[in-house]
Amino acid sequence: MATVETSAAPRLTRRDFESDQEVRWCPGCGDYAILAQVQRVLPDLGVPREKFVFVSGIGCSSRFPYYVDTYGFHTLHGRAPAIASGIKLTRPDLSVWIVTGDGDALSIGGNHLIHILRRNLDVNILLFNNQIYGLTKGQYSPTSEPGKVTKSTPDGSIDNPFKPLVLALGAEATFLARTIDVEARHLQDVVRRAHAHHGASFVEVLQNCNIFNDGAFDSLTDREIKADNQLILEAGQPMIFGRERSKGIRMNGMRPEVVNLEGAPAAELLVHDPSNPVLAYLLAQMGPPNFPTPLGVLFEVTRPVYEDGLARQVSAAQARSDADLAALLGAGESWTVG
Amino acid sequence: MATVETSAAPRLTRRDFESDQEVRWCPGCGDYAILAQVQRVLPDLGVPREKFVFVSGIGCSSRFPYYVDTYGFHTLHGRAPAIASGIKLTRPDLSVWIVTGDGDALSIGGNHLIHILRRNLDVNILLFNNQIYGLTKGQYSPTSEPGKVTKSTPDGSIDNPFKPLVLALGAEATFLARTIDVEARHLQDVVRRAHAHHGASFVEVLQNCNIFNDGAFDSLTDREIKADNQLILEAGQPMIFGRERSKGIRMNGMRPEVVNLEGAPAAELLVHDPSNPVLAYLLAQMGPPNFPTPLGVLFEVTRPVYEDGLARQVSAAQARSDADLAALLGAGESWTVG
Amino acid sequence: MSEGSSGATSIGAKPVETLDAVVIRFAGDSGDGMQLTGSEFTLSSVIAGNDIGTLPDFPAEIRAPTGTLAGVSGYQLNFSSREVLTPGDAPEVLVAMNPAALKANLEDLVTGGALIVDIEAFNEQNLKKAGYPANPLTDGSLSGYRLLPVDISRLTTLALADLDLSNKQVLRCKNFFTLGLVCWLFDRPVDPVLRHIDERFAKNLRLQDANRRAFNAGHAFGETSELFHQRYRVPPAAIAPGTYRNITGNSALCLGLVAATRRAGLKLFLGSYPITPASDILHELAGLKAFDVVTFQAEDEIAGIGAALGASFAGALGVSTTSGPGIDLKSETIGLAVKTELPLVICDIQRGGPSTGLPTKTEQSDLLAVLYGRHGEAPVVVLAPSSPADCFDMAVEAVRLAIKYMTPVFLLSDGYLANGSEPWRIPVPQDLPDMPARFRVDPEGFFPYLRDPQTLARPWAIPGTPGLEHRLGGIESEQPTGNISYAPLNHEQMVRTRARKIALVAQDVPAPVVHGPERGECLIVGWGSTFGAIRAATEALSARGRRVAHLHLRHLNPLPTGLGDVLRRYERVLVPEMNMGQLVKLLRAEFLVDAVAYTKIQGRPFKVSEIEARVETLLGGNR
Amino acid sequence: MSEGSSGATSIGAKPVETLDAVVIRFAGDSGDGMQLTGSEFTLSSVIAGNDIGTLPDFPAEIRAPTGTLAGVSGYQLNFSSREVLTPGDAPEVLVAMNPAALKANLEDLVTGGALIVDIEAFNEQNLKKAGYPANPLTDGSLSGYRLLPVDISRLTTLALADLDLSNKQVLRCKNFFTLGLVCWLFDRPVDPVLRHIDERFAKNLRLQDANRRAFNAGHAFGETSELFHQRYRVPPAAIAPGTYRNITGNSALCLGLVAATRRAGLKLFLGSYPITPASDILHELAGLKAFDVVTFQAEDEIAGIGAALGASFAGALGVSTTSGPGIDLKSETIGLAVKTELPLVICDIQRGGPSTGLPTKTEQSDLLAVLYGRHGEAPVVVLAPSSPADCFDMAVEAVRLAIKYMTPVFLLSDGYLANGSEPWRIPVPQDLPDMPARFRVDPEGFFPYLRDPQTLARPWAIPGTPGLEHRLGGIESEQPTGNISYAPLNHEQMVRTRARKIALVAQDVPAPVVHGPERGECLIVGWGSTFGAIRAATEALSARGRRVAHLHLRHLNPLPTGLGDVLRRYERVLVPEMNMGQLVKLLRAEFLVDAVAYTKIQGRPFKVSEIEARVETLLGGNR
Ligand SMILES: Cc1ncc(C[n+]2csc(CCOP(=O)(O)OP(=O)(O)O)c2C)c(N)n1
Ligand SMILES: Cc1ncc(C[n+]2csc(CCOP(=O)(O)OP(=O)(O)O)c2C)c(N)n1
Ligand code: SF4
Ligand code: SF4
Ligand SMILES: [Mg+2]
Ligand SMILES: [Mg+2]
Repeated sequence: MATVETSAAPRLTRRDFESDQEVRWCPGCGDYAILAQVQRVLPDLGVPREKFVFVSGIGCSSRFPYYVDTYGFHTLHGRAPAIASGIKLTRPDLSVWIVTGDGDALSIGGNHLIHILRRNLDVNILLFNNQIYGLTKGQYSPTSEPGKVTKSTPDGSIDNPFKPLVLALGAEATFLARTIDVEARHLQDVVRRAHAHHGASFVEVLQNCNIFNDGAFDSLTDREIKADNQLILEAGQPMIFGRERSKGIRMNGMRPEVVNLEGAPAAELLVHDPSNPVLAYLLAQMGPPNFPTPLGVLFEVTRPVYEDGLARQVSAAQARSDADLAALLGAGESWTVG
Repeated sequence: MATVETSAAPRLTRRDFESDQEVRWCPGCGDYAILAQVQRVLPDLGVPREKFVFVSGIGCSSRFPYYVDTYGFHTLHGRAPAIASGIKLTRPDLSVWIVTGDGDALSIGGNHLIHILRRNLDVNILLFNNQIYGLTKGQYSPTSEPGKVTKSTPDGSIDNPFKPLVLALGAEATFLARTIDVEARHLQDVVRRAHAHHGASFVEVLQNCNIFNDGAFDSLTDREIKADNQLILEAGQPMIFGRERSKGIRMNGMRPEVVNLEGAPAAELLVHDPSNPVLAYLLAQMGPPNFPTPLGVLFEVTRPVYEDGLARQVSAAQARSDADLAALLGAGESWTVG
Repeated sequence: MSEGSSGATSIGAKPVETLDAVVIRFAGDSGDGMQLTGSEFTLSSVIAGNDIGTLPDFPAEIRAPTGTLAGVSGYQLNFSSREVLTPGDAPEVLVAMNPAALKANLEDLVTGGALIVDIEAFNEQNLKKAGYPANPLTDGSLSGYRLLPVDISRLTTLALADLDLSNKQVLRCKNFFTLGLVCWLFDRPVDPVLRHIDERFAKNLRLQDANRRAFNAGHAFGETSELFHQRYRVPPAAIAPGTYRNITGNSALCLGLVAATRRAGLKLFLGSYPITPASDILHELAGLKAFDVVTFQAEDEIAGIGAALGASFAGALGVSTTSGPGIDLKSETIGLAVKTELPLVICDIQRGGPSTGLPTKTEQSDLLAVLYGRHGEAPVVVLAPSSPADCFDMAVEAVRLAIKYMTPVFLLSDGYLANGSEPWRIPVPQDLPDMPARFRVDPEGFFPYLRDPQTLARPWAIPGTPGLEHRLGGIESEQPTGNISYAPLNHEQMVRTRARKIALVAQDVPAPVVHGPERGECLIVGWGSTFGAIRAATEALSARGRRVAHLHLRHLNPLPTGLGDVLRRYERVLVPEMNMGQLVKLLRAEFLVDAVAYTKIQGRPFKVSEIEARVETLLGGNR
Repeated sequence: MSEGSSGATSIGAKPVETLDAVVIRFAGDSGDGMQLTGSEFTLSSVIAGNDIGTLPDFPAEIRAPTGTLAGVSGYQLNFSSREVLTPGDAPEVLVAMNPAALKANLEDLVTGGALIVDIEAFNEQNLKKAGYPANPLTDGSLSGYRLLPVDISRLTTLALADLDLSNKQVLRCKNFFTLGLVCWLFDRPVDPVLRHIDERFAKNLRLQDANRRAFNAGHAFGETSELFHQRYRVPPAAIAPGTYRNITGNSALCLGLVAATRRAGLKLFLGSYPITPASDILHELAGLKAFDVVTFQAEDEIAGIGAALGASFAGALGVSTTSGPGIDLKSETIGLAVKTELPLVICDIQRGGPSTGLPTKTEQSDLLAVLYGRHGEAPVVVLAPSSPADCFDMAVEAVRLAIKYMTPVFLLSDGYLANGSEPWRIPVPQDLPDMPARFRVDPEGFFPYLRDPQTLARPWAIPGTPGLEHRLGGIESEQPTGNISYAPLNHEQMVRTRARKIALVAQDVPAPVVHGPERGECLIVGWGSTFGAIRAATEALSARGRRVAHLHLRHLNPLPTGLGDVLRRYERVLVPEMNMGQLVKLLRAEFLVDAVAYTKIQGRPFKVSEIEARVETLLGGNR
């Protein structure tokens, strides 16, 4: 979402975005880190505090708005995109943020999510993906890995999971990014870039639920091994990763493969181009066990924004008509008695 | 969906699948042709008539089950995949078909659609895409082209549409195909192959609504020009099209382009490989104005089928337990009085 | 053409008989243009000064196969020199353009009624499609009616013979031939119709010419044909002075919403999903962007109302329109609106249920659903317009109450009101209620749930207002801070306060006014679209000496103060409803009055005669 | 420990006093293991032969910050030598593991009650978190209670000193120390508890040893400490012979569903979506695949019930479980089930509303929503169990009626029943009702809506049956062919038939049985989880000479035949409900009886004393 207004007011600080509500996530929950980074970024965006609106569904993640001292709406399970759409279409001047979980956004809320993406409203969607239902105490979610044993799947789940970024791309999203709760800088950067995008920004934040799904992202956060599992994307840069930056990604026909840089010329490597949808699909699909997990902005393109189109139609209509209520009421065939 | 049972009964004919209900679509509606082709294919599938179940939502297209003399369930707007899931999980022996429209499947029913696809139940989904709401008399749908003027969009629509096959791929579909109402043979062939696929088969049938969106697919059906606009896919074959079969598709970096065969060696052309997801994305995305519209099977891969996994878990549970009801009722700590 | 105070005079060549009122029905294949014929004739009736009531009846299929029963489309008009309350129980004139139209409508025609048919349409193929073993025009089966067989198709074709039109195009002009004939029959001015033809076909002069000719041919045919011996005239009604237009319930509802939000100074945001018979509201509002109206065709009903609620949160008046199953889907969000105490107007254009039911037919079976169809204690205001034009007033009232009390308000219309029409005295905007919306701006002493002592409404504090940053949500809130609270006594207080707030709306509800004697044998209590039939029946019964009164409720929650006292003043209370008895349950529970249900659930409105008969049975020898 | 028929005898070193009944509450931080302590002590009580009633109380947060009020978790147990009907109004013994637990629970403790606290937990940090300005253990503010401060943390640490455990691990054994102490105090056999510890920690012998030691230390502490002068004993109750287990409402409901479908010979298909407090049903059934149970965690509530309906169409018994907002979302599909007349069981574990409301608290506010919460006329059967164990019987009944009448059946439990537990006499499968499901197989004379004359049920004809191919759907159907029909009179017939079918279920509903005098001053009518409190109050009032009777409804739609006559035999009718008065509305509307509502809507059950007091007020000088 692009900046909607710059403020001449005194510079805001992180503290300005801390509400007076006691934060009630489990100690150790990844949500704390995300909250802290978002609170750090908000003051820098040049938006007056009262112009932010945080909208969420239901879930641990969806408690987020209570802790940010802006306008907020903790709505219904899965319905945040729908409610946020009404807010944004009524008030395009507001900076609208949707905070949601993997269950909230992808299970019950899947339809609203894909529709807000295809319509490309200028909102920022932060999906906290902990691959579990936290608030309802540990059932598997649409992003849980197959075979997952949870309260509702004592024999292991038999669902094939969604890949959130693949689904979002399928829904015609114009901005796709992924980051992790514990990577403070990276998270801040991604949030800033999501805000800067004019159109719907979809950000998957990998988040540890230390109570019901602890360690789900250890391979991406453990200092020892994370470099081998993270593929940090930078526009225009070849895709290189690994502790010694010794591995890269290249195409073999229409399929990607991991190569050892020693054996392959750097020129063969894929170069990140966030404007290429085919590449975006390839990256959104990519992940363990055979590939690293891409982090950063996978995709960003410009496409007409819904509320801009609406504004144009409203202006045109207003130019055509003087909106005379009496005339409207009396329109059509009429007759006079007496 | 694969054949679930072969029948020793007398060979069925098309007439066996015609119900006694008067068909009530508008004269000239593309739905008639689809019905006729499906009724032609059903007798050949080796499934006893009583084992077919057609499930639909609400819309003109969703009236389909009434006209097919098998079991049928005309359910609720958008909910056919959910109801079909219960049928298939209860009775994997049945051949379950979902008939739906672009509004039914992609607007109100989007969530159920993406979830049945990711779970990969062995069902066949036929989406009649007429790019309009027929039954409610002509509002734009999630597949209508931008700018479309309809009853509900007098100033033209400002939504960016879904591409049904792109969305389905985003939802992890294992079989994707596209065909057209008027191409009888092609339609039959696609329906047969959808049936043969073990897992969820997603078929987009381009369908003319001659009342509210007449001619939406003229470029693909008009004899004069259709060859220039259809890209007929065949596994293992290079992608060639055009009236003189003079044009082809090749990659330019990670982007496809149309080339004139005279200027480009055939070896450079993309060869269709239905097992390649990146290629599937590229094809699902492809279309006018710069590209032809791919027809046929875009993608087909094997992935565990939900109800197979369920059956395995049930067998394992039954092997572990003798399902003694008295023992279940008395399980846990108990004590005896008197 | 009953109760005619006849007296033949002569205009033109044939004599003219004067009648009090006529009920006419035009019926034909969906493609025959009967809706157009009907509405044109309606317009010529109001221009002639009659009071009117109309009832269109569409087939459920978009285009059922031509000639079939499923494809029959009808339009009924009651025009009168007295006050008209309904479209009429039964037509006295039936125009049937083909056998299917005859078959589907004949049973409604009064005995001895006039029956105009298109002879050519009664061919073998059409007779078969309609399921007639023999031709009813010739087999004597229509002897109970005044049969007027006209070669409509042939005459139309003849009239247009020299025009360069396809056969199909020619036959599409049949309806104007018919209109011409009927206009002649009822002695109508031809100019307004010709003017409309000119406007309608302004872009296609050939069709303009063709339809003009067809109309004139029909008119001339009446004058010259042996078949018609006389004409009829219905004199003007005594109608209150003013400028009128004919309006459907759906249109009136749209205009009411727009007028109210203009008065309130609010943006109108409609979040909706198409569904019959509510879709036309979406269509009409979509064309009013200049009036600060935004329409959003959402992915489903849940998103539609969700967006509307979001809009209300952001400072617009959120509205959602729907029907049938759409109501079920909106209930969760309405619960959130109740909890967060945001204004919201939900319009339910009721249709036949349950489930998909009878989508194009009318019913009143959602009353209990809108009152109670949400988990938990989630009270809302419920209003019901009683006629197409009243949809305007009640829409204004819905917006006014939603803003004043910060609450969701349900507007319960139905298929009959939505598509039916009546003359509407065009209001002057300045005469509408004064209802400016007030947003909180002062941060001093602000709490999200600090209530207005008069209305118990909480402040409307919208995003963008510095210093009022706050969070709303569906979890129970502490009074007045709005913080999440699971405290038992706070919950009890909040639940009771929300209930009291809705009960307080009664201070804005007019005292119940009965039509008829202050006390008596029977009070007929109705709500919604049954108004006309009940009122007409009440008058008929009173005319026969019954001490019967009519009370029509436009506010269903809260009910008007003093209602119980009114009910208790009558020996019997009868509640006619197009459902299985829903309002009657409320009245019995609330007032312990032995009110009796009279239910009809056939997808069509009560007839006046049915209500009269029911009251007579109820009162029995009570005379 | 009131009404104790005391008489101290001596076992071991300290004297033992005999009591009739004790209400004890364990309260601590969520991490303190109070639910385990409570349920272990419950088990030892039933083994000792007491009758019991329990009430757990969880915090809404998963893991609220330790030491805060939000994180307090409680478990109340009423154990008695008489019949127990409720978990007790107010604890006579409170175990408070930290200041927050004390603060959150003290107001409930009876004056003079015993208060066991962990001294170490009352440190500065915890006091601050709980919002205590001074230490209540020392500031004299607890003088109204029998304060028993124990160094629980220190003593546990000492007992485990030589084990190789982290500090955190050691402190997690505090609850077993407490349990040991309480077991000593109430003279409980230690062996069963030790056995449980062994089982529970079988995989971690170090923790097994630690918890054993902590338990024994607590027990020994009671025996040796100066603080405790005597022990108490509650003698065994006179309980009907049989084998019992302690069961929660949710578990009983699961077993009822499984037992019923086994009896019927049907697959049980649960389509559900997690939601508190219904989720545990999904969890428990997910483990019963061997019993032909399939559970499907759907993408949402709509898909959950949709899949269940599909399963019923395909020949299984479809069940859907939910709570709160989930109810709203299921309404459209229930309408389709009503229209297609397929069996379906919907379990609503009611919680505090509206909207997200109080997700972990109990309420009875969905009765009108399940009765009326669908557009159109869509009647269903509604049942409500009256105690945790009764959830078994009513689940069986729900399945039986759903199959017999081919109808959706609602089962209305609530959070209190769901998590509360009571001893349950384990039934023998053969004693369960005989209820084989019958599928139609004969094509001869088959019509989808041909009805059984006794029940009006239509045939269950499932896919795969040759010759019965047919289509069902939500549009109105012709009787009996099932073809789409928009005919007015057919619709009326179908609507009335569906209503009559549900009314006919009354033939399966037992006649209303009152507990108490056949006629009298007051009849208290209840439904659902208020059973225990109302029954206990009735007995107390009767004991005081009031001519008061209790009638508890387990069938809410249809109501039992003859109910009106019963109601009219009492001077007053009082209807206590945990809502704003829902059943009372039905009774008043149906029977025109001036029944009076007594409503409490605090997310927690009625106290016996509250109902007693309300009746006394109602009857006033009426004595
Ligand atoms: C309509 C509805 N259905 C179900 C629930 C129960 N519920 C609350 S949160 C949740 C899932 C939360 O999962 P996720 O979105 O992943 O959030 P997390 O708690 O993991 O952050 C569910 C099922 C609800 N509140 N409302
Ligand atoms: C819950 C609900 N909402 C809305 C409707 C109204 N409705 C019926 S069909 C339809 C759209 C049909 O469009 P599509 O699925 O494209 O089918 P088509 O008629 O074009 O074949 C709508 C909005 C409904 N029946 N139920
Ligand atoms: S349950 Fe998991 S996601 Fe929820 S607050 Fe606790 S750690 Fe975080
Ligand atoms: S409205 Fe369109 S889709 Fe529907 S039946 Fe008619 S032509 Fe077909
Ligand atoms: Mg989650
Ligand atoms: Mg369509």
